[in-house]
Amino acid sequence: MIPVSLPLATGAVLFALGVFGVLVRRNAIVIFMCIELMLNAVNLTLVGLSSQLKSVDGPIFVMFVMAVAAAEAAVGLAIIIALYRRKQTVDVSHFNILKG
Amino acid sequence: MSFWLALLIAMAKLLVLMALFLAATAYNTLYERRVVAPIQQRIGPNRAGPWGLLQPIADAVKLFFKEDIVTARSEKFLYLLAPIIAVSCALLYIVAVPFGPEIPGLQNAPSAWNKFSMLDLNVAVLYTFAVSSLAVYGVLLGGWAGNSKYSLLGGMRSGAQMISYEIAMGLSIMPAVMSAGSLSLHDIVAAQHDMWNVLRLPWGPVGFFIFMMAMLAEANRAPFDLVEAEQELVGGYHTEYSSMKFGAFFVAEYGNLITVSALIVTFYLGGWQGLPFINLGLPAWLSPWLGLVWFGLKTLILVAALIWIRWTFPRPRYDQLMGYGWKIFFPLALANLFVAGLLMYVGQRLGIGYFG
Amino acid sequence: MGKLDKFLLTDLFKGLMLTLKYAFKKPITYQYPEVRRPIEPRYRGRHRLTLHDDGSVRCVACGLCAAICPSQCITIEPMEGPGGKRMPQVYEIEIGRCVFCGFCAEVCPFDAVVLTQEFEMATTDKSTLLFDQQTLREKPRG
Amino acid sequence: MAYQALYILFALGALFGGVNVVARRNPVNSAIGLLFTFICIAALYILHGSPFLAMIQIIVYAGAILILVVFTVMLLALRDPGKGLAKFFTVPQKLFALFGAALLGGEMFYLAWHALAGVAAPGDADLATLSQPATLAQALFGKFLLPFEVASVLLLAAIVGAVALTRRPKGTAAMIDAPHPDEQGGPR
Repeated sequence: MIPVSLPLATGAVLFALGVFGVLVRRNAIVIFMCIELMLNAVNLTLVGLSSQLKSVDGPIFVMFVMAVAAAEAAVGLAIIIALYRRKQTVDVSHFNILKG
Repeated sequence: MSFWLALLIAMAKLLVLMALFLAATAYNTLYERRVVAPIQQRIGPNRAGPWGLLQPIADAVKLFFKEDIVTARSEKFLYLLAPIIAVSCALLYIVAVPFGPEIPGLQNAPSAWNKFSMLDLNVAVLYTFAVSSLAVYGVLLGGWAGNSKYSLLGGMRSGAQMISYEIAMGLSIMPAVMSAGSLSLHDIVAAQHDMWNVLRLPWGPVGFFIFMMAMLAEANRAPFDLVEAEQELVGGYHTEYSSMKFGAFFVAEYGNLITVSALIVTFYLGGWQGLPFINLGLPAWLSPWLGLVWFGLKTLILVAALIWIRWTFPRPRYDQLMGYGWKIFFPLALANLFVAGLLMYVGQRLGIGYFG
Repeated sequence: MGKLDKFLLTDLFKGLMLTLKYAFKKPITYQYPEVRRPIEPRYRGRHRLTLHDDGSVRCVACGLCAAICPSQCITIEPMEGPGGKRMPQVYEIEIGRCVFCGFCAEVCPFDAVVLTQEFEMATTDKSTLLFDQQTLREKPRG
Repeated sequence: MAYQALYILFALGALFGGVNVVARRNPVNSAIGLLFTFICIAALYILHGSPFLAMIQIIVYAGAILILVVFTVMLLALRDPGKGLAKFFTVPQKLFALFGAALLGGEMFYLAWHALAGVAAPGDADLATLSQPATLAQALFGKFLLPFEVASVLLLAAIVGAVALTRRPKGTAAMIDAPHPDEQGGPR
């Protein structure tokens, strides 16, 4: 039996890593990947808790998170490609004005 | 049954499976060349050993002794990783395939372990999806890491192609899954004991056709081998590979051919079940071993059919390929799934077992 | 092609049937070292220097063959043989450059150099591709 | 005990992959790190008794989302970012971000390790049946049917949005291939 602290701790560290990456990296695609990392950390927490609480809601929620992540991937990467077309770069420090 | 005994059984099965699979992969290259030769009115390789039976060994030795080239300014780690991913995905792919019913003498073992496959996984269908989606990375990274525009184009093409056809593939096997009511491949085979899925009109033949086409595209086989279109892209994603790294891609390709045929047999051609409607009247103790024979025979014939298809049809253009995937196979599979579901529901209501 | 044919993919099956038909035809392969395809009577292969009955070469080293050779692969150096006869001291053909046009045999006034039907001259050692007089005197295999 | 050791092994693997995502300069290397993390997390799901989720994790995250990311990286033909570790922001910014992330992580870690460790299980389902796809399906198509349908609408909206965003107006040239305005060095 796995103690619930293990998934929660792993999820916490992974989430912090993702946050750090989003704050620190300038490449939009890497930032996107860091967001995926955070989503995964949350998923792991959900699964760990639901196996502790013996409830089916956690895995279901994980599936919805995955659906949202897939939608996010489609739109997010489309935005990145559109931005690249305009600026020829994916460095977020170049995207500092609202007007395209 | 103790944990260690289960582990021992698993290791023994894995050893036998991997040895047989790798041998079959090696001889698959010879099989392809000997099957294609008469189509082109040739004889095929027959010099190394009797009937050319040592040809795969000769090929392997030749590959081993070739110079191992690493392209300049390539990403070394990924360049090494790509063939490893390709070959390990090919090995992982075969693990879920059921070769036969229960192994005689292991009736008391847990139900996941006592069959003629590595493991009777209760999510085996998803497992095959997962492995086939991981296999894209081998091709994609192999194309990218070589630092060559042609192999990059080959890798990109394959990435798009494999993702696109995965959808049609998933939808086309869903009727089989629904008919068995299980995601386990053993259950899917067992549900076909009186009728192969391909014979279940109307959804069987359609699903079989779409699944076969999608699997051809997944395994990068002709006519969907635009990944390695020699005329346009030199060798495709493995242009920059030589020696045993190229050999690894080669093993993956021919191993995938076997696995793809085995999966088509499992989903639509009755797996290890014998011919429907015909009782050969053989003794019952023989049936597990007969299952293996049936499975091997069907797979062998299907591999020959895929080779036959490869050497008959020309390659479609790339936009045509994507068009087939998204505009024909995907809607057709979706409609097929709907029809199958409807018929199964009606059949269950009326007590007709024909639709699954 | 009708709509039904298009729907049932008749053309694809026609193609498959065609390849299947060929699969049962007799292969046209010659199993080369054991079975050889018949060589045409005027096939031009490796050179040979023809000999008189006493075993001396017929060649008088006139140099016509070397002059006409388009790939300039023939080297001749004349010498005076027994009885004041002109004969070649050196007669070399660089067979790797030869195009087997047969002009040398055509132009030879004494039929001293002829083209045989032997074609198996493959080697792993380039230096053996320079055929000297001794090699050229040998009767061809087969 | 063996399960816990395996769990810790795969958890460390996931963290290793995560560090690679953040630290590697080349986005493709980051993506491979992320792939490693996904596979390790799938293994963790299996250890939690949920192979179904593990397979879905690999199919959706590794097979679809990450492939798209890798595809985008390769499609954009970014100039060679070089090897090794990434260039970060300036040092104070970096330190600030590190501090913030460490604070967040530490806080959550503390909570995870201490506060929640003793939560008792109410247990409305058996763990053995929890792992079955049928249980998940019954919940998904029963209790959660409305969210499920909403998710499908969301996916449809995402498809339409992605197509609308990346579609270029008719007649415009392929700007994506134009060289960078600052540096005239060709695309990688």
